[in-house]
Amino acid sequence: MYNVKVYVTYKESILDPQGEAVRGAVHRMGFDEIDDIRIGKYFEIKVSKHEERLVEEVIETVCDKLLANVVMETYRYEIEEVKETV
Amino acid sequence: MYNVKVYVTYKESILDPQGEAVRGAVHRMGFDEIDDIRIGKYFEIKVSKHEERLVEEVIETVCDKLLANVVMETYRYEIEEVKETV
Amino acid sequence: MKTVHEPSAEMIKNERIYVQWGLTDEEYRMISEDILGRLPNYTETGLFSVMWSEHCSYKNSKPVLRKFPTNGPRVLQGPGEGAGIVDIGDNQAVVFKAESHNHPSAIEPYEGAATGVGGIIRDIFSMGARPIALLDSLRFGELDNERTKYLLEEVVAGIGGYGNCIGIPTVGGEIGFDPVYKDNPLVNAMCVGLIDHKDIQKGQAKGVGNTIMYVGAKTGRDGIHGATFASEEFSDGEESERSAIQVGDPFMEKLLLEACLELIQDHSDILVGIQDMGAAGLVSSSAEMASKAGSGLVLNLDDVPQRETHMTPYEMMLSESQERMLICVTKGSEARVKELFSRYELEAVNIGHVTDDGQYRLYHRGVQVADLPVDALAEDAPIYHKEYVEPARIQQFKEMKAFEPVVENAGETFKQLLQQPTIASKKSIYETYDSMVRTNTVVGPGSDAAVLRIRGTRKALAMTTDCNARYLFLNPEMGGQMAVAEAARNIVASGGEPLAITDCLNYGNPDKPEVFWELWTSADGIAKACETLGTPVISGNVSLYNETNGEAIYPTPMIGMVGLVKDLNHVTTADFKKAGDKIFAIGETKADFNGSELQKMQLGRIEGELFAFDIMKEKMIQDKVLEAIRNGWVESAHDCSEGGLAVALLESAFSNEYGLDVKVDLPKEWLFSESPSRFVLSVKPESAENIQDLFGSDAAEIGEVTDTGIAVIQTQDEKLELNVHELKQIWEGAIPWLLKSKV
Amino acid sequence: MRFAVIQFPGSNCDIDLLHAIRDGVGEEAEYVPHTATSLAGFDGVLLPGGFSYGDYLRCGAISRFSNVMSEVKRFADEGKLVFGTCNGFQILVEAGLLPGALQRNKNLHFICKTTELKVENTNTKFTSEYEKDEVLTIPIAHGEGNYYCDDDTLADLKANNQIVFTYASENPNGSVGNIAGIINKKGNVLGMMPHPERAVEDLLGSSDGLRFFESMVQNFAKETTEV
Ligand SMILES: Nc1ncnc2c1ncn2[C@@H]1O[C@H](COP(=O)(O)OP(=O)(O)O)[C@@H](O)[C@H]1O
Ligand SMILES: [Mg+2]
Repeated sequence: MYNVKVYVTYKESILDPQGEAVRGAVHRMGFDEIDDIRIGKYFEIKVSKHEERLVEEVIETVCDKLLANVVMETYRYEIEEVKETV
Repeated sequence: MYNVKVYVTYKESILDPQGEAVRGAVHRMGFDEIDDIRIGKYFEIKVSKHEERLVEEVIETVCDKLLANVVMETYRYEIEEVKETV
Repeated sequence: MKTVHEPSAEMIKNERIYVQWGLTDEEYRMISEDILGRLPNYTETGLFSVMWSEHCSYKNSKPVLRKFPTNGPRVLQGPGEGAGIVDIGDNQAVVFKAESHNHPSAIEPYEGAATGVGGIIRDIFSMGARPIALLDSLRFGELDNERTKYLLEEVVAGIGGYGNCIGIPTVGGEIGFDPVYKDNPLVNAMCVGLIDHKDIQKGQAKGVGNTIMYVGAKTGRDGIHGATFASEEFSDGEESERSAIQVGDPFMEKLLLEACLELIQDHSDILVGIQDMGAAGLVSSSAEMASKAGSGLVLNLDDVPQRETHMTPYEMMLSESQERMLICVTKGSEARVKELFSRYELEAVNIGHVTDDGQYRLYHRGVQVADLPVDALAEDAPIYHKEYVEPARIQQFKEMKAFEPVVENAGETFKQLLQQPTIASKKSIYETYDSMVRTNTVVGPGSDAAVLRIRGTRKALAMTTDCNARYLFLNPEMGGQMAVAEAARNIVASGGEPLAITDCLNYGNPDKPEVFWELWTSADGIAKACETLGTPVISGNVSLYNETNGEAIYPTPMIGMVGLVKDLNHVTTADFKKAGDKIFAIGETKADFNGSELQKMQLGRIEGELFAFDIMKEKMIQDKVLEAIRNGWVESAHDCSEGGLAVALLESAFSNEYGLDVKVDLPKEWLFSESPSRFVLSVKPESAENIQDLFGSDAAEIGEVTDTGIAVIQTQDEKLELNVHELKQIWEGAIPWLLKSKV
Repeated sequence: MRFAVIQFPGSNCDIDLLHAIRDGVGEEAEYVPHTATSLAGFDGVLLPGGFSYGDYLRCGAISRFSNVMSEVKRFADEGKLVFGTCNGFQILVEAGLLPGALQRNKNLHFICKTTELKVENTNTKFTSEYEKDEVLTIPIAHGEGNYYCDDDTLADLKANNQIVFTYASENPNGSVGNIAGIINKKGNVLGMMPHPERAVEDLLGSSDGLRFFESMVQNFAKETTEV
């Protein structure tokens, strides 16, 4: 078993209207010290061991093809192996 | 300066239809070893030092009041101090 | 600080860098020798390359567009401004235009479609009009692969995402499927607005010393060279060239829309001109505003609001960041403008002023970075008269013998036909669009044309988009006529009188004489139909280079038409209203199968000579249908198109799940014939005689509406008895099923 | 009766509410901007549908911090009538004026269509003109109308008769208990996903929403004459 965490964020040059709107809101709440907010997606994925494939490959493919839209987003992930307690 | 990362996820008891849909899609891609996907939000926030307030307090308030809806979501955050290079 | 390395004027010339930007050697020579008398620098070369692209200059398509009739007694504004305007009486007018966003949508379907919608909305409110409705016309490949399904779902989500959020109802459109669109989907959006005559604006910058202000979103490096990009065809392996994807922010546009309308309606004393920043952003809008007014312009680029750091003049001028407008206001009124926009949480910034020397001058960090005659940018692009030649297929098609469908069991064929995605119900798609917001939608998606009432009057507007590109593939000229005729048929069936059209001319690479021939001859057809039907072309858009790996799409001139419903009592929908009403088939049914849905289904392709079409006859039939509706004789009206009489009859029965009992003196195959100029009407029994008298031999009373929920159709050789509910399930379920099914 | 129609940046059904009040029930209605710091002079407050702040982050999450929302709270505390439809409902929930939360529709799509609503409780100031269990034809148009609350809250809602509208036939968004609209315990704040203001003219398909606004007006009239 693996616990995988995937972080998908917009590329630097891409407009993030949502982040802009939230930044406006925290300023209206009075927190001017918040300079910048960028919003991304966060995935928690549970993966079982597969005889033939490496978990890295699977996650890489899934990120590239599905979880992130690579024309405008980038992704990174962390894979943690979990000891099965039977 | 601080770099803050906030993770907002649905509470365990809440159904995550979007996560379900993505899980269906990875299965259609042939990756049956992916057992579960939960989708959350991920924020990268830049905060300046403030004379009167602690960054922890600000982030706690912003999470609790704005970034997460505590009726259905939980949040956690990581705060990292960044050395100013002047 | 990062310094940006830009090639020198000499390097641009010697290494022919301009070629990568889409300028030819001859165009470059004209610029440096005839226009400037010196070599253009990096920024200047960039300005020319986008302004002289097909997308901005129409250099290849202008001779084609000249064929269109653009005038008429009601036309207040023809092509040449953000959108066209037609008078509808009472000092009101309707404003509309369509725009394509095919290439961006092929790359990033959600944002591509969303920003297409955002762009066309800006064209409407920049004229001073309140946008009241959106329509979308889409083409995709077959739904038999994941990529196409993804494209469809994301394009639809993008259109809904933008339109729903900004609060303009999406009330109609069309979607077709053919393999030629597989990697080159078509995403065309149309917006309709309503205006009081006094509010009509022009995109002009005049009056020496008047101020140029920039309002709306900040400028980033989005879609730089989007305009030239839209003018190039795709081939595999070119992905890396692309600049940042344009992301739409409908929330920002909603604020911009309201702020601009307030400026226009309440501050006409200070507003000189307004224009949206669309393709080729700041350069295109500013140069056009100055050129139209015969003025010059000075812009200070340091003042342009920027989202990213270290942007070069080239990048700022060419950026296609969304949700931005350029306005020209009288000198001294800047503070008023800033105050107005700040109430909408928007920035308004002075970025320059109007001069009288006809020069276009840009300054950056105190240095003059461009100094060009403004007309050279906006008007003096060369015009090309392309070669054209009839494609070989046309002759081959003429020599083929007419397609004869094989129909053993007409009921089965019918069920199959109802599942073809082009015919199947689009409900699962249009239900994701808010079609009712602003509570004026009398007839939403699902009937022929959409109808919106005009508050405070008894009038309404009918609107539709149409084009059967298969007919154009067989015969561009007649197909072009038929596209306009079909749009008009939809307007008439809804109780409207056709007013005018807009278009999106979607074609392949015009450098190929065969493709240019398609464009050239289909424009003849469109022009002819517009003249006959009295519907001038008041706006439009050209999208060329729709090819993938050398394969062109079908010639697809989307026609967007708006009609005037004189009285709300005339509003008519396609669905049967009452058991016992008599059903009439209007127009003549023949063995017209080449290019039909049935041919596509049975043969897997379309071919042969397109069947005959008579625009005069069409006009006569349409006039009579409208007359019958206005006389109050018609309970429902539906035009016959793809799938023929059979499909038209059942579509009329579906919404209330009525039955019908009809008898036609036709072979069963002909139920699916696509003969043009036909309608299905249902009328109260007491009006049947009136209908027969009005149409004479062009109308046949074929039966009546029943409440059995069974469609009984007796042909010469087979009697169909079909369960309407069951057929409706098939028809409505087809697209969701195709989208879900695994390949 | 004089209604305030609150305009948040990105509201887009504000005009529909204004017309429903002025043309539908013939009462007074005025727009009030989100920056307003007073609701003096109004007898009812209406929170419109739309996409306030683009619906960024979560629907209604940002709007609830606007100036006018403190006033709306005060207004509600005074026992005056507050109604939120669609995005307005989402704002009321985010602001804590109504319990629960709104999630994305179960099928993940925005849906605009006519639905059938059952009136569960006619004993409110918003629904007294309806018959109990009457089925109304009212449009919906939302992407996040999937009402959620935990079991305790649901039991509470039921016990206090706070569920005012449910979806009568098909549930379009997957809401708990088929909930379409709820009211607060005090009975003066109601939120619902469907749009009664889009159903006030037969020309546009239904006028079943008229009696919703008429109920508010009649109950207000009764109270003011009683006083
Ligand atoms: N196919 C066409 N038919 C008629 N008019 C057209 C057509 N294509 C473009 N036009 C007109 O030419 C003008 C410039 O079009 P376009 O560049 O698309 O506008 P914009 O600069 O607003 O994007 C517009 O007034 C448009 O209506
Ligand atoms: Mg434009």
